[in-house]
Amino acid sequence: MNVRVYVTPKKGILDPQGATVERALPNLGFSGVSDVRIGKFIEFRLDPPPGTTLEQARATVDEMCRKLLANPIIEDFTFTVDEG
Amino acid sequence: MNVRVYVTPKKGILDPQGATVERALPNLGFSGVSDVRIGKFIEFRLDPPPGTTLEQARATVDEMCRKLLANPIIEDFTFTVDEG
Amino acid sequence: MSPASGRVRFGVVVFPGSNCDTDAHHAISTFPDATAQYLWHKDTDLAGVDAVILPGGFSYGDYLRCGAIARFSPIMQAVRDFAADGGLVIGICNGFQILVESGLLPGGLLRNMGLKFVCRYVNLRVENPATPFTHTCREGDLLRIIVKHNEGNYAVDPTTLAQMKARGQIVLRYADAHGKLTPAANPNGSVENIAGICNETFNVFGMMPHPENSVEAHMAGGTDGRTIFQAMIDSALGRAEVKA
Amino acid sequence: MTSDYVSRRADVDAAVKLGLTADEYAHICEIQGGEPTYVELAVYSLMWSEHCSYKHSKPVLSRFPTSGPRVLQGPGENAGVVDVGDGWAVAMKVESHNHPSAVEPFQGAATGVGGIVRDIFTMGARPIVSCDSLRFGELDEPRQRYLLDGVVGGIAHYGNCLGIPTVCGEVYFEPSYEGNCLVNAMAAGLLRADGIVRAKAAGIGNHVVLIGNKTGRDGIGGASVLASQEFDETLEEKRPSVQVGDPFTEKKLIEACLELLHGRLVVSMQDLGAAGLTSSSSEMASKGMVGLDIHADRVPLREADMEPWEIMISESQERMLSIVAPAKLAAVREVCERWDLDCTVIGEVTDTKMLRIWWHGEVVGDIPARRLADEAPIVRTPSVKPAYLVDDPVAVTDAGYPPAADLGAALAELLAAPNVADKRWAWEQYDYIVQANTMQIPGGDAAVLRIKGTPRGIAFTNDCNGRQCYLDPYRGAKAAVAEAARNLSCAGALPVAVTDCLNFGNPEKGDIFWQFEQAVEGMAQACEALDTPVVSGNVSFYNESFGKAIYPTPMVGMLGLYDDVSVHIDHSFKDEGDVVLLLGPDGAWIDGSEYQKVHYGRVEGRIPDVDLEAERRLQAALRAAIGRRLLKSAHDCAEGGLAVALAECAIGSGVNGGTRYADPEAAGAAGRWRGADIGLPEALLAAPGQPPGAAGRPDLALFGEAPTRVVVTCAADDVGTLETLLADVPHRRIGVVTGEDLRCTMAGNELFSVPVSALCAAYESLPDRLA
Ligand SMILES: Nc1ncnc2c1ncn2[C@@H]1O[C@H](COP(=O)(O)OP(=O)(O)O)[C@@H](O)[C@H]1O
Ligand SMILES: [Mg+2]
Repeated sequence: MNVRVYVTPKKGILDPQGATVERALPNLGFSGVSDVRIGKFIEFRLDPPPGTTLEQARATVDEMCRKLLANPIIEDFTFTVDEG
Repeated sequence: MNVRVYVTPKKGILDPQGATVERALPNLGFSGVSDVRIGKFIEFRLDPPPGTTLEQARATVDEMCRKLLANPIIEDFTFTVDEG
Repeated sequence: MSPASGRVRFGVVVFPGSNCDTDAHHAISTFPDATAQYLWHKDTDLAGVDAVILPGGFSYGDYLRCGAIARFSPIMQAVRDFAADGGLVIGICNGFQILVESGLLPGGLLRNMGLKFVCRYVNLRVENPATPFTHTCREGDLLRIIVKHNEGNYAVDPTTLAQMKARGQIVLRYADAHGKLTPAANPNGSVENIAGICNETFNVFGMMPHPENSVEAHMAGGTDGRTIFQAMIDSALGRAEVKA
Repeated sequence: MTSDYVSRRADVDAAVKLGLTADEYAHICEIQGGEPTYVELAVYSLMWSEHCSYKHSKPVLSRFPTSGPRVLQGPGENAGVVDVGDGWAVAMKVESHNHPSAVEPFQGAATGVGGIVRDIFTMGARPIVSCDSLRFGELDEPRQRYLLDGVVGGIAHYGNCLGIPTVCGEVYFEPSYEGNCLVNAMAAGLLRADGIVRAKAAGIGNHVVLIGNKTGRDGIGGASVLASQEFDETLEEKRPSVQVGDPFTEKKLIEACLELLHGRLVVSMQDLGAAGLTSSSSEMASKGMVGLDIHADRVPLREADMEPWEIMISESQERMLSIVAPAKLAAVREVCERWDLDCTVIGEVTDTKMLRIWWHGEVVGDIPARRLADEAPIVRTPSVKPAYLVDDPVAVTDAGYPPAADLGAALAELLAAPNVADKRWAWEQYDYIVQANTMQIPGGDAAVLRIKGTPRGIAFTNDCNGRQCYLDPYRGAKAAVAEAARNLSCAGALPVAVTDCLNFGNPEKGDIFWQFEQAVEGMAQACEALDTPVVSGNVSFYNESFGKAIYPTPMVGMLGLYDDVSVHIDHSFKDEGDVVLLLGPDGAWIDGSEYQKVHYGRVEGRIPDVDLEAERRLQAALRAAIGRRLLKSAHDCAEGGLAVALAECAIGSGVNGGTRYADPEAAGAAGRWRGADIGLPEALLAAPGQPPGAAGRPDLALFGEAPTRVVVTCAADDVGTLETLLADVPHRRIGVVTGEDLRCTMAGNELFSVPVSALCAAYESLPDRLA
């Protein structure tokens, strides 16, 4: 299965990188950009034990995100799991 | 318009972060994970001048990625632009 | 807690990528009433030490998030149990990051506001001298200690912050030479200039600056870091009555 | 049955595509007894490249003095080693990463640090210092700011993560580096004098073990013509020639390898640098006069479908090759496992003296190791004096150089010039304190570190003024060595050894080769006179863009020693009433100076020649005075001349533990700024040897440059004793430390008077230019 995880800074939590990029863009001639948030994009292959359902796989990924890939105190996450 | 940019390490290039996370996962009880690649996920609002077409907006975002958001020498990127 | 030997035994945890472990060890060796020993991250017990140091560095390369992988090390369960029993734990820099990732301290540490690693002497204003880590100081004392980090920008939700303040968990803040909490004195954009915090029971302490690099008069760092370790030693020896 | 790898042979066209000449190809055929296989050709092309073979520079480099009573290991190993007393030794080396940094500044610089650090711990030394010497084009170019930002960030990223303090360095901005920045990374490590490990394979039947990262297609861009042209059309077109650094793995490698070396679990060790497995294995075989069998198919890969030649030449980072006796293999594996590092047996030591490359049971390359590693054909370029120097330059005269009207403003202008301005912006991104040895942090003349458990200490500096080397490579290179030694002496350390990085243009051009020869001659003479043998170094040629070469830049890294490190001093003014003295000859030149460049926008003339005997005497007296604790500060006069040196001493007084008081008001209130009242003698205007035009030019006395000059301060009570000690060194009392302004007069006329806080503001203005 192909998994893609999207981690973003939690709403209300400062995003120093996003803020800096937002400030830099007008100087490079790009206007009209706002609400820049910079997070992480994590891709991996998951080969669960045979017989694992998509639902079960999603539960595993959710746990991986909660435990390791994102820090729920400062980050939000979403993910997709594709069979293949 | 809502823009989402996905930046990933170029194929074939070393991704120390991904490799380290991949090594760590089995110790946390997650097995069957491979090919971990860690990149960036960037979201922002783009309010182009009135009359800008989606095509034009896409061209602008492409240029932003090339110039600032990604490092084309070691990273690939893709993006989506939604009206809204 | 009063160690039988009369000398406080510090355990310095070594994670892959720790690099201030030897500095912490060396710093402790300059105190006559303390000894230090290393604890390996794959160990499952603390070998009977009286206090634990989670040192600075780049555990697991700081990949993903600082401290995110280290917190799963086998030794961290022992550290959690030790802390739950009231044992003294100090996390310095990366150690602080590991403590917040572990949930032993509230909040999180974000990328520095300037997006650059910063290595600089700062002034730390002691906000709460009634902790096992600062009882050697008076409120408002300024400590001159070095920071060196890329992710020291402390963030926490407003509700928790208010509770922390009410309980006195904010222990150190970045200040200017006059003790004023100015934005210029804040090296990383940390909320309310926070540099060091305690847990609710005041036995777990995290700080971004490096007291272990300020323990010898003839070195570049001066000696202001000694007071933190001295406070821990006195507390562990039961010499100090510290209100928690 | 033979595979394509063996049956297909490489012709001269393939050789030329890989950068070899037809002559070299013929030579290869002769050695191989026929046409080489493609794997063999790939291996030769790299080992016989300039970078690996030193084919242009070797004969010239032999001019350097390389031995001395303290030298335990001279050039020829991964790093030079110097005895520092009490059974301790220091390994040191410098390496350039110019071209990778120009392509991808962050990763280029990061992997530069990674490479030089591997050279140090391969010797069995614990890396304790990292330094970086950088050159860029002018800062008003956005691309240059991007490069600077990336390079400094990359050095910080890698060095900080390793926990090695970056304690010194230099940054210069000159148009000549615009298309070709220079990134020279230097490192040093501490080891026991009897614990030096040499990269020599030994013990027939011993295992060849690869430790560390997996192998990918890193850095084989140049050789990929093999794939696209001849070998396998299906391979991917795009190959990442940029290497990404993994400092975390390198940190684990340091710990694991030192454990292996100190525990004598391995026979020897070698890092994989340029040309990867090829160079490390052939050099180890050649040094040990043995053969090595390498099974390329056993190398752990990051990408599954790699070809044997790709595996042999890949420059993937964070890998080490070691020779292990069978009986120790289990112990070696145990250490590597503890540090989570791959550890793979990929071959064995043989008695064939051949580097034999195996691929799934078949020999696909079989090359005499010594001829490959050490006997590349030498190339001799006839040297030709460059056109711009054909008419021997003469010292500039007054014409075209009207004196600056406002000398205070001119001083501020110089302090704000990027070459002079405070580089705190850069070094604050480096952890300069980790390992708890740093006694003098960046920002002064030299970095000073203690050696724990002993009273001893060491000092480091890097120096090279490329502009002066351009105007006269011989004098400029000589001056670079003299200045490096002077910087160490100013901190009270005895200069003892040099590592150098010789950055030049294309050596196939006669005028570039002339610059190279001249510079090496100048350095060699200075190293001889100052007793600082060259123990290691690096040559970086082909630093050109659009056919235009960089300024010749022979960067000098120097090591200094203290028997008692507690005597060390820094450059900042200390106490009200201290006496200021200028040591060294009168006279200063506008030729090649920062003043000439900044104020007049010109670079021309005849730079002064260092009097090495006078230099030696001055430095010895300086160290004697510091050793007797007579001096409170000492500072070398370099870019910007005497006035800038004085200003830096005053600005330094507002520093505490490396941080300038954030607001000058606070500093003033705390009484931290120390100004000075300086009265310059008119004799400085008409110094011997100076062009007549200098008479009546106080601006030249202030901003002109000359070697062998140092500003010192001492307590008023000690001046007499000091002057006795300085008997055979020219010296003058020129003022006292007082107030919070820097004031300068000549024969009763005020030349300038400026608050130190204002000088500091100018000096700290570099970040404004980077925004
Ligand atoms: N300019 C120089 N001065 C002194 N020694 C040098 C110089 N250039 C190269 N060397 C020596 O030649 C050897 C090969 O250098 P290099 O190819 O940079 O080594 P490595 O690939 O191990 O880093 C080293 O021992 C180095 O110290
Ligand atoms: Mg080497």
